[in-house]
Amino acid sequence: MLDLLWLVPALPLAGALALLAGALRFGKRTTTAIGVGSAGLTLAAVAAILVQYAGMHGETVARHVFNWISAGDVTVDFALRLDPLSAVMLSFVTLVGFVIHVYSIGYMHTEGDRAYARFFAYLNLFMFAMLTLVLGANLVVMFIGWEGVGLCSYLLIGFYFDKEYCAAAGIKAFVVNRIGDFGFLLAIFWAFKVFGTVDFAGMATALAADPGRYAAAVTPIALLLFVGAIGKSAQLPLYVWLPDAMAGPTPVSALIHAATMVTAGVYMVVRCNFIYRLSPTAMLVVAAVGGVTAIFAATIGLAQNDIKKVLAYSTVSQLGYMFLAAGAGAFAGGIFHVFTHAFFKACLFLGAGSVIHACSGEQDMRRMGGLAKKIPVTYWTFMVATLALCGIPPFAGFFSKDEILGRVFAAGAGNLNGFGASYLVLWALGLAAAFLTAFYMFRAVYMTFHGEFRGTPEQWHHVHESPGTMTWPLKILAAGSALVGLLGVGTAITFGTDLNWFESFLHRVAPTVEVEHAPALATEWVLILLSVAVALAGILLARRFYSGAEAFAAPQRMAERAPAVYAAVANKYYVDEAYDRAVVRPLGKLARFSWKGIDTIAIDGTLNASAFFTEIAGDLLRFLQTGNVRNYALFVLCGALAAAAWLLL
Amino acid sequence: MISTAHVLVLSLALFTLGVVGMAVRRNFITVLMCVELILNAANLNFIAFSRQLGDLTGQVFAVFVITIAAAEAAIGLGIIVALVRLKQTVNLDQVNVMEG
Amino acid sequence: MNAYIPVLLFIVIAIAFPLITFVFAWILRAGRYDPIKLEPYECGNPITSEAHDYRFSVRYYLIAVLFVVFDVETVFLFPWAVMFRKLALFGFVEMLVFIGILVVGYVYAWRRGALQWV
Amino acid sequence: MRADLIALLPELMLATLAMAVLLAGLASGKARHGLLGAGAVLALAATGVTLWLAAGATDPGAHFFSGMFVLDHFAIFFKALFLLTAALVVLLSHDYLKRNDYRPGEYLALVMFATVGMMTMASGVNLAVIYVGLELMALSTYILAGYFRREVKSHEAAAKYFVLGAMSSGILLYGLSLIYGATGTLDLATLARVLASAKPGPSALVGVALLACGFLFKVAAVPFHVWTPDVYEGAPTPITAFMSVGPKAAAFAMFLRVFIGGLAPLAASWIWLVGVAAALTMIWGNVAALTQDNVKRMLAYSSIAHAGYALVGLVAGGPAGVNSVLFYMLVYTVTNIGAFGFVILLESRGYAGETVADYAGLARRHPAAAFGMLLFMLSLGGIPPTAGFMGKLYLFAAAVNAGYVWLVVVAVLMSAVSLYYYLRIVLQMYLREGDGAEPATLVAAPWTERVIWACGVAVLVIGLLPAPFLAAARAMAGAVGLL
Repeated sequence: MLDLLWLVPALPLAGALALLAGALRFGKRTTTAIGVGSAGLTLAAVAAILVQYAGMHGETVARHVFNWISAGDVTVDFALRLDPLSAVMLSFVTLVGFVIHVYSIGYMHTEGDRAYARFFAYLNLFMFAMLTLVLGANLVVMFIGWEGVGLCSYLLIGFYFDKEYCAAAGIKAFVVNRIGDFGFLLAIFWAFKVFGTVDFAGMATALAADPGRYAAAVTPIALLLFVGAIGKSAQLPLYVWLPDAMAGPTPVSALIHAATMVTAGVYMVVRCNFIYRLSPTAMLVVAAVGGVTAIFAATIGLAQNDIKKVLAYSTVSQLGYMFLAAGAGAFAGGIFHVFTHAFFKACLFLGAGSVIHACSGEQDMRRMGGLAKKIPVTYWTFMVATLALCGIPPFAGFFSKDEILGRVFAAGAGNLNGFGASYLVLWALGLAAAFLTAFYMFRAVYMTFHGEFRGTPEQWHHVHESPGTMTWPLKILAAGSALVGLLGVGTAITFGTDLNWFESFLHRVAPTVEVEHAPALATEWVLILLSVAVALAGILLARRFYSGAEAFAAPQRMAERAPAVYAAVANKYYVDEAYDRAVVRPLGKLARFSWKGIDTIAIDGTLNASAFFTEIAGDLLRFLQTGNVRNYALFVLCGALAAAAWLLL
Repeated sequence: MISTAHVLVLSLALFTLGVVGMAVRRNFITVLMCVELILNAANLNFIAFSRQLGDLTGQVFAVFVITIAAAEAAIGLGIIVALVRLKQTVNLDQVNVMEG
Repeated sequence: MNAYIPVLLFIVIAIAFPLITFVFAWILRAGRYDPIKLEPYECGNPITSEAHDYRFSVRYYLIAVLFVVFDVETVFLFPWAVMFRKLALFGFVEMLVFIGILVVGYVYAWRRGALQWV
Repeated sequence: MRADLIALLPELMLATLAMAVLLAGLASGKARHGLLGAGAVLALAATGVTLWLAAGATDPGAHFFSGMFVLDHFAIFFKALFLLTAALVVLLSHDYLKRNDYRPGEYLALVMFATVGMMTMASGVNLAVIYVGLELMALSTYILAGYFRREVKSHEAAAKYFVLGAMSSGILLYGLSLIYGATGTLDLATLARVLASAKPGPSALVGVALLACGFLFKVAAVPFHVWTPDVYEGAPTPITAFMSVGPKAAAFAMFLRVFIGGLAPLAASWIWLVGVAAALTMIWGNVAALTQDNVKRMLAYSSIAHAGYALVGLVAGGPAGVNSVLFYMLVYTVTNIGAFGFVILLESRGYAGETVADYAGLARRHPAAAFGMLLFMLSLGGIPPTAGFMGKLYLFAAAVNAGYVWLVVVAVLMSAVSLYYYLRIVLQMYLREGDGAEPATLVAAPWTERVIWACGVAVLVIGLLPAPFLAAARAMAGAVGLL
């Protein structure tokens, strides 16, 4: 079965090609059969492979598919590599991928046949690219997948191309990603120059054999790779494309912009951990970018009213956590968060999709509310996923997030690479981000599902639970969000007995960087309780602000009925106002500042400015192209003189 | 006695005339003549050098260049004729539909 | 030095011949003038335009093109003729091929009507 | 003598058949498009077979015509490439000539003559031979550029191309004469020996500089690229496709042969010249392409940029560098011909009236062709899994190994920039609706479509399975004697 590893990327590719070969002329049934069918087959194949692999004690299986480039001194094989790391990625990419394929049947059924087929063709193509990325045994194969997912995300973001901003968002995503890819590509060349190979195993052995020899090259390569990761995983300062990417259909946001593609950067860093662990600087940079992004994006999340935007910024923030973990040497921990995050964030997006579906396309939470009664399944699944994201035990997010914070604290206390203080600061940031996360997530829950509905009556009339093809995926993912955390229960929680299957499984390929003296068990318990407490605090604060219909609708009624009572209510109302003034607005202001100020002006500004200047340069060159032969001749003449002068002097 | 140097100076002068002429003259036919100037400057070099080196290659090549120059002139004239038929002008400055 | 005497003679003759002709004409001609006689074309063709107006019909250029192309080929024929015996059969065949190519070009020009004065 | 003729047989054959096509066209007039086209393709195919036989019958190391002419693997690779290019262009032209109602005879014959010239350039190891081949190619192309007599733009293209081309070839020739004077030879091998033995004087250096200018002009490198946009825009589109690949590849063949081969001893002095030219070319070409709205013009600038990439391989030098250039030429040929093929399909609104806006919503109306164009754009942008990515990867790897990291940085950055304008077309096709007025539809041109399909498949196959092609390129230039 392992010899059939190539089937894993091949199956979705076949699906995509079939749909394209049908020139998108298939009816919905055929499309569904091909698109979802290929995804299902992939899942089956992966399941079979993983079952067999489970008995192999995490040894690395490399399957050389075909000799790809072999000329001169460049030799690259199209080789696939199955090891614990890729196995983990494989498992959830295919599972979540399949589930979302199913979900899309219901979500996209309103589209025309063409669009429907196009959608599934792109989705399959994406699966192919993502699996290639995950299974690639060398940097070049990985880069193929890397670019592939980028392309698919570009095509899917711009899926509703009749909307101007969708197309714009697509372009933005692609261009911003190219900036990252530029770094990645340079890193590949550099690595090739230094190691003579881009094969992961080859580079690892070379480094293990003689670390000193490559000391000079390690840091630049690691940093260039990280530039690529920043672009793909939407970290500061290149995160701008991800929120815009929400213009795409919701299943796409769930699959590509939450569960799988955006985690590719983390995966790549962990995959290359043998390089990173040799470069303290790079490690610190990774951790710092991750930590700062985590808190930064969380603050932005506070000011969002579009339900998908909230989730988008929370994704950016969570990705920050993952990098923070990797930077602190907890590679397995980072991947664990990738793993759990895939489930609950996919679940949240699909839930949001279901909500939008129910509210007939409404995405603004200010015109929602009280939906819990009408769409219970969506509500409960959304709630489970939210709790997981907030890190409330025993849901999945708790274990992974706690693992990360614990490791970062340990790195600080144990003075990892002599950067102890910095890691402690980052830990504090992470903790603060956890608080904000809990706050804005429950703000979303209350605004969406609790209180009174604030939309139009006919909207309210139309609100309905989604079809089975949409609710079942929600249930599956919710179950995942609740349970998968148990795979990686931290040792502290079990009072020292090592039940952390996840980390021990990954230990062969991504061993955690241990610090000399890990913190005591008591300390770790304090940390755990602290993080839970912080999360609960956030939830309570949100409840205080946003729950209860009075907060919004009461005043008018009271005013009409009895002016006497009005004062009291008004006071209550003022209290609310006070809270609002005291806490929410400043936070909101901060968020809005960091959002408007930094994002829009600084980053978009630089992007637009660069585009602007290239345009100017282009016009300048156009100006030189006068269309007059004599000027051209003069050009040639001057060129010739310059050349002659150059060679003489 | 004429030395190679003399010829070189002459050919350089011709070459310069030709190249500069191509860059400054408007009349297509004049430009065509400038092309001939350049090619023949090169020919002068070849012949002078082959005499200096006592090696016939240069002269043989010069013969080839003459033929090529003829063909080039023919095509140039052909283009001019077509141009005149279409635009009634041989002024290169009026050949500027495309630019930018 | 003597080698150049024939050349000198040749030059002298070449210069003398036209001079002598002119002198004879000057002696023999009748000196009667009238407007018609002073026209460029004594045969009576009316003058259409100023001689300074140097624009030719495009047709001249067509002819010039053909002339240039075919004329310059002699540059190959000449050395071949000089070395005819030395180059022997191979040279001969090669020249035939060369001429053949020219003939193709000629046939083409002819059939496409480049030769008739329209 | 006999061996000489065998080595030259492909050229002789193609030239003869070209004349035959010329006369046949004369006899049959405008009517017989299909017949003449088929004849031309068959002639090219027959020449290909002859090339194969001749290659088998001769020793790749041998020199012919008293050391002026070789038939080594390098030459064979390029000749095969030229024949392929010519065949594809003939197929592209078929429907186009018919639609615009121009005589096929001279057209096809000229394409074949140009091919003969390119083949000679690839085989010549003597500057005189190379120059003659170059002129044969150039003169044929001048005429082809102006072939559409009723189009002002076509005339203008011819005029500009002629003036500047003649100028550059004159400069090149003057450089040749100086080199001949300084070294007393036009034979590349002897040249290399002489230059290696004695330090060259200033006249030789000036000669090399002028030679480089001529060559850079032919590959359309900055600052000698000025002719490219106007000529590419004005020429009939199939000819633009031809010029953008055939003569360019031929120019690179002679560039490699002369500079890596004959002028190797002077590498120290010319390598920087070419390197800087390459950098300027990549920057200028890509930046200028950003603001173009006419697709032909945009592709013209893009072809300038690609010449820059290929020059990077030339600068890298060595077997790896030469291999990468050969491979890149192959990749670039199939990609660009495909792209221009699509432009031809779209040319339904009068001559060369194709702006980016015309591409709006084509993906809806012509999904298959649009998908092909998507492939070509990605390949030009160098995005996997297309051939273009492989070509670039291989070029840049060679350059990095040779230690020209700065060039590679420029190249990678610029290919990132290039995506702006390649994606503009993809955006138009996939993410925009055609303006209701009169949505541009593709004209029915079966042969053009077949060519596009072939190129699209090639782009994908080379991108996914480059190994055999790289192996070919490697075997071809593996023993880079070049002399």
